[in-house]
Amino acid sequence: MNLHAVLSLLVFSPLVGIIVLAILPKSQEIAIKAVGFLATLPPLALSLAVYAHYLAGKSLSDFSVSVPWIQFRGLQPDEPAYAVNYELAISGFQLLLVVLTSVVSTLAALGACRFIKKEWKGYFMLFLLLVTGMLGLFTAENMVLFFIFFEVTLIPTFFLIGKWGYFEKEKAAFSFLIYNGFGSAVLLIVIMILLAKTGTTNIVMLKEIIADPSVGLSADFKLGLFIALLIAFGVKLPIFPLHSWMLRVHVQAPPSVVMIHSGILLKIGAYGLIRFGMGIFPDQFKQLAVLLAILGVINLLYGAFLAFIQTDFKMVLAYSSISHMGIVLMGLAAMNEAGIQGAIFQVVSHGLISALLFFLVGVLYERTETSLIGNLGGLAKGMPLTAGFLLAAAMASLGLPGMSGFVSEFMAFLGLFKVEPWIAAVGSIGIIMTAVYLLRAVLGMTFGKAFRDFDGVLDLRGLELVPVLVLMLLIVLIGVYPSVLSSPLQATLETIMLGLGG
Amino acid sequence: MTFSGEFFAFMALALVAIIGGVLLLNLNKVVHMVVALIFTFVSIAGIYILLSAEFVAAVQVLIYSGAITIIMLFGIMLTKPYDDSEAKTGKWRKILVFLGVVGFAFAVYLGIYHFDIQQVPTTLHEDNVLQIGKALYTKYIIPFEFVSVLLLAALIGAIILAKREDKEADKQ
Amino acid sequence: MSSVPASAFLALALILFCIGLYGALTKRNTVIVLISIELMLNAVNINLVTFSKYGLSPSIDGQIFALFAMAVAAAEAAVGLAILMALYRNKKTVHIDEMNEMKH
Amino acid sequence: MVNLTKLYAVGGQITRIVHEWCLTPIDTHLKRGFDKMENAWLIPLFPLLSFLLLLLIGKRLKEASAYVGILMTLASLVFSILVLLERFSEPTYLYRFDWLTIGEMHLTAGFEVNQLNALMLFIVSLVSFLVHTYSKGYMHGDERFHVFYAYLGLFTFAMLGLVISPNILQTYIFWELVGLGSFLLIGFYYYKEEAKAAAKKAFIMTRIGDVGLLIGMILLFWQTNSFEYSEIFKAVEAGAISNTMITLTAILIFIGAIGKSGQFPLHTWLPDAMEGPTPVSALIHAATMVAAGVYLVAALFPLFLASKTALMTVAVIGGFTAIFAASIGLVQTDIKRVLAYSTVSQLGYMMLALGSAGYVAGVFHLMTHAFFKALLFLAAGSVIHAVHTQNIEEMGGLWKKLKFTAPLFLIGTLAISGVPGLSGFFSKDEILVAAWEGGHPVLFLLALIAAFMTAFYMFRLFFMVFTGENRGKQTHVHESPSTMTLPMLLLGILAVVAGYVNTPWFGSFLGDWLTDGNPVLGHGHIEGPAWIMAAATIVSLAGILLAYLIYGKRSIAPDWLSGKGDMLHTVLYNKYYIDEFYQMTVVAFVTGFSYLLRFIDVFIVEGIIKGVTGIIQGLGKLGSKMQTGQVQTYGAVAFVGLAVLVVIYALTGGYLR
Repeated sequence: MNLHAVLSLLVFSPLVGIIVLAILPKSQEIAIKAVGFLATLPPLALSLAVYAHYLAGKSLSDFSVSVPWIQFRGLQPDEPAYAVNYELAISGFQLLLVVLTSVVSTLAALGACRFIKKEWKGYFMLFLLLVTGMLGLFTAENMVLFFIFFEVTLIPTFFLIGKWGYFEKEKAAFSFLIYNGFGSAVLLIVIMILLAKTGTTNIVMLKEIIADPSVGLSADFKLGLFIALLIAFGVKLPIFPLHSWMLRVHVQAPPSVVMIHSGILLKIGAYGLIRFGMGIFPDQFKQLAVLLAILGVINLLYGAFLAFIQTDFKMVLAYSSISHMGIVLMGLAAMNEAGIQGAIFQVVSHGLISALLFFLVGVLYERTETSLIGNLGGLAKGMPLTAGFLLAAAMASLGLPGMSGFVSEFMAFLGLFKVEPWIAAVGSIGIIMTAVYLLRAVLGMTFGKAFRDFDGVLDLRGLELVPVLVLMLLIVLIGVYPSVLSSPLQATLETIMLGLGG
Repeated sequence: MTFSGEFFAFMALALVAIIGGVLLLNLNKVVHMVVALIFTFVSIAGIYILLSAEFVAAVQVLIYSGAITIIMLFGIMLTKPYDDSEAKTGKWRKILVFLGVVGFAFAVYLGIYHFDIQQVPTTLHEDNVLQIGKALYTKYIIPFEFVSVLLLAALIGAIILAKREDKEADKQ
Repeated sequence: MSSVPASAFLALALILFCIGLYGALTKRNTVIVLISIELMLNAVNINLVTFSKYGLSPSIDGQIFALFAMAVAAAEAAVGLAILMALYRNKKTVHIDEMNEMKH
Repeated sequence: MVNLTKLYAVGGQITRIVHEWCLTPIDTHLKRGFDKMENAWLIPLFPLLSFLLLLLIGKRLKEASAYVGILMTLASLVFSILVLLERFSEPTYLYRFDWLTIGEMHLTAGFEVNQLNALMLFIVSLVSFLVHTYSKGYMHGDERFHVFYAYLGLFTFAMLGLVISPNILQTYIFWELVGLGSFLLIGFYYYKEEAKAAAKKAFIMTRIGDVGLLIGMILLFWQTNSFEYSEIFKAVEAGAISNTMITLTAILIFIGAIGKSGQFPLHTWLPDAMEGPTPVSALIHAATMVAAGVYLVAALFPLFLASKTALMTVAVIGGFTAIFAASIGLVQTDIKRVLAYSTVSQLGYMMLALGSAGYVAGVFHLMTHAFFKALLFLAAGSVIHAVHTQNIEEMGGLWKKLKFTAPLFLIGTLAISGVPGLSGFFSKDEILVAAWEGGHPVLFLLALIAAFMTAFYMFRLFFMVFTGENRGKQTHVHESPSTMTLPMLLLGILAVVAGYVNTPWFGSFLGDWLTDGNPVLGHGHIEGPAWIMAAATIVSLAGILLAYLIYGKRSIAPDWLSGKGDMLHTVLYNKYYIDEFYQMTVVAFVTGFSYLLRFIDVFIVEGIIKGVTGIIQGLGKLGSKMQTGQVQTYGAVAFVGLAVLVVIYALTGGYLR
């Protein structure tokens, strides 16, 4: 088997599902759902196969593929040729994200079978396109390709939110598109400048060229590029004050889309910051590390305090996402192994946890038609399983040891305490606040007296248990045995640390 | 520089052409404008002859001075009554467009001014029609056929567009 | 050898083109606008024919192009006028500033 | 790759051990007497297994779930006893493996069986087993019976895991899990608003302490590059850490202990935690989890010893808490709350002991307290089970009706009051000696007063519940089933005899053993002046006497000093208004700050965005006005634009040249 084709296959296999769906008539509900779900399985199987390949001790570089794609010469004869190749590759870090993406996508597809009530055909076609985009951008090895896949994720998400969301879906979809469009425009500018100045967009080559002092890019220029990148990915992460779009999306989008959105799409910001920000501009990253740490703490506390007074559980989770992404920033700003590893762990862990939480919220909303904390209460009686998993997920989210949230939070703080103990100490208030707001919200819904009679509502059952159990198991697995994540990361970490010069 | 007859002919033709153009802009009556333009078209035919393009010159006279001008006159007649008053709000636009035109002319003139290509003796004037005919029916046969299709399409299109709709006709 | 330089022809074409352009952009009567466009086309034809004689490699092609341009111009004039007729019938005006159907 | 092989290795080892153990004939096991401390890691796994089993099939087992839980904790108990016996003769056993790799750093996990850990294993598994047994009777008829047992299993797992952790990180992990177990069990009656609030409060308040622990732990890590206790002690001994840093980290870690052990000012959650079922109060909020704070300080004792300030802090907080909580306990009317405040007070005692460098005294009291306080809670549970109220003003005269519970309760009361001959007497004496010898006369005095108060309020409780006439409306008062009384009996015996392992009279076996090989921890027994013991005895007897006079014989009116409605009584009854104080300061501040942030979010952040969108919309409207629909205008605009570009191009020769 030709290993070089594996990644392309992995990325584009969901497209097969789109083609099949295109042929199916609109009325075949079950067939459409089945195809939509099954089409997410090939990437899952392939990504697990890649992981197995890694576990077998073989090099991940076996999968790299590079095919000439676009080439053109400059105006002057002595100018170098500009080449944009079709380059896919995978490293340990990317592998984790790809596995995360394929797992969450499959589960979200399963969730969609339950949560989406109309026009399944269009939904699943867009959904599969989105999956392709996400897989592609995590494996793209050059920035142009990355950008293309980035845009591919943008458009389907826009329609998925705008068409299948709740009451204010249009507004949410437009804020999503405008903010992210702005971010991607900035990103495009950076990519174009880099291409014009260096003649390549290959990430590895860019890293070398930028680091090479003889190329003659001034420090200020690089700093400017880095800040632009920070803004581009800061929108996605999101960094305060670029976050308001994300709140609307989390509240208005259908649960299965929010699973993907909160679970993976937000992670693109972190991925970009690590891969491009830290990878290509290590010195500039260092320069702004303190600022990033402060931003991280602001995110953490801002999200936590605001989550504390929300009345809608979805809003609590949305602000909680902001808060948790603050930890990613803090970990990155620490610029040591512990911090970066913590940030990456947080990326994966929050992906799983928020997917789980939003799935549960989806179930809750479907049964009770509300997600207002004040309108719920005492759910543990009528829906013990849902309530139990909700509590467990909240525990994971607030960083209970034995679950993935703790390991990541712990490492991020461990890293930041080494370099910026005071900032980290302020940030640690966030740990308390996280517990406060999550317990307030979750206990408000599951414990106490029921606001109204929920006797008739059904608990989790049948296929609904699959995503919940799978996610829960993964969360616990990472929490108990974090080496499943940390060992693929070591090579990536080493490269990053080498770039950072320490 | 020698003042040959050709030069004088050019100067005269150019002068007539430009005067025709200026009159087009400045006359008040639409019919007069069109008539002024006939002068321009005819002088351009003369210019073509100076450029050893006798056949083009002939076609120019036939199509422009003849056909198009007549069509335009018919158009004017068919769209009566009309008032020739100029729009009151167009003053600023006129100035702007004028400045733009002047700027554009200036820029292009720079190009023309630097235009310097060695003249090469040509044989265009010998058997001009024959040459055109050969080229049209060999090298340019496909564009030529396309043009015929285009003209046909234009013909039909013009008829359909200009035809009175039946309902309207019934009413009147 | 001609005693009239190529740039003289080009300059003439430029002047006519500018006149046509100015007319096309400022005149209120649609018929005049159409005629101005014809004038611009003519200016271009002059250029084509000039280059056919004074270009880097003189050939008959320029003249052929001019002929094609004329054919297209004729078609354009016919269709344009037909459209004008149809418009006039509907709106009872030939003034271009009253034709703002595109504003929506 | 390394890690995968390691994973295989660890997994393989586990399977090998389990496999071998299973295959070995029973008699060989008996012969060997399970003499391997290496297998101590199995001890926490039994309750975990119980938790998982009950989670999966508990619903089907219904009340049979109890047997799973009891069996599993029994297994833990047996193993713990074996390990404890083993530890008497063998040196400390330590096993570690890499848990998480961060670049060059390898964080390990594993287990360690040293004296303290072995003792804690025994205490925890014993109390846990007894509570499991007891709960079978107490929780009988509850529809979430199996859930209760599952939670108990989870808690026991975490607690046992906590006490065999070889490093502070692992301790922290189980520390939090213990908190989870406590949280779940406090909130067991989830439909009660009070239980919900109490569970939330318990989790959050201990979490505040945990953050201190986390920070202290991380700071220590960056000083020593290790979470291992042994490494930390080595660094402390070698003087590799600056004094300030030692003090800072020790105090931060102590904050963790404050949270978990309900010390002032983070004590308010513990009395509220009594909303949970009573067996839970006995297990978690008396005997085991709340003692974890003491355990933590004890486990990190060398670190604390290295800093006078830190020790002093521990002692002061402990001493203050002891008397503070005791004073509140004087006037409470809820049977469980009285016990809860007594617990807080006793934990303060332990802290005071540790803070006065009395390592043995602290751990000793931890042990004896675990027994008699568990006994008291179980007995209280038995009373509640019988009369269905927790208000002692509605009880009375139960001595005759609860023939079995009452004497056991009396034993517990005597033990906690420090009546000579019972376990509490010896350990309390040890603490007083430690405080005196540690050079804290003021704290010593406080402790003495607290001892008096303890004796007083405990006997107040006893007399109000068991003597006099029945003030309640209960008609059908019955003794509890044997599943409940037997554990109490066992604890009662222990409450009496446990003290004799470390007495000034019969030798300080426990102390010698605990400090064996660790001279830094101090000696097994600190010789104190003989009058201290006498003073302690007098004080406790005085307390009992006063209580008897007021509540037993009723020769002194209960309000002789400060009756209901008096300021002193009101203040004490309302627990010094600490909750209200927090409500008004911390909670109000957090809420206010949140609303301030929301203001920022809604008006400033959104406002800026609205401003930007407004500008863009304005531009758009302007643009749409320019759209006149006249082709000629469009052409003119386009042409003028083109002309400008062309002119610029002509004049400058173009950009980039």
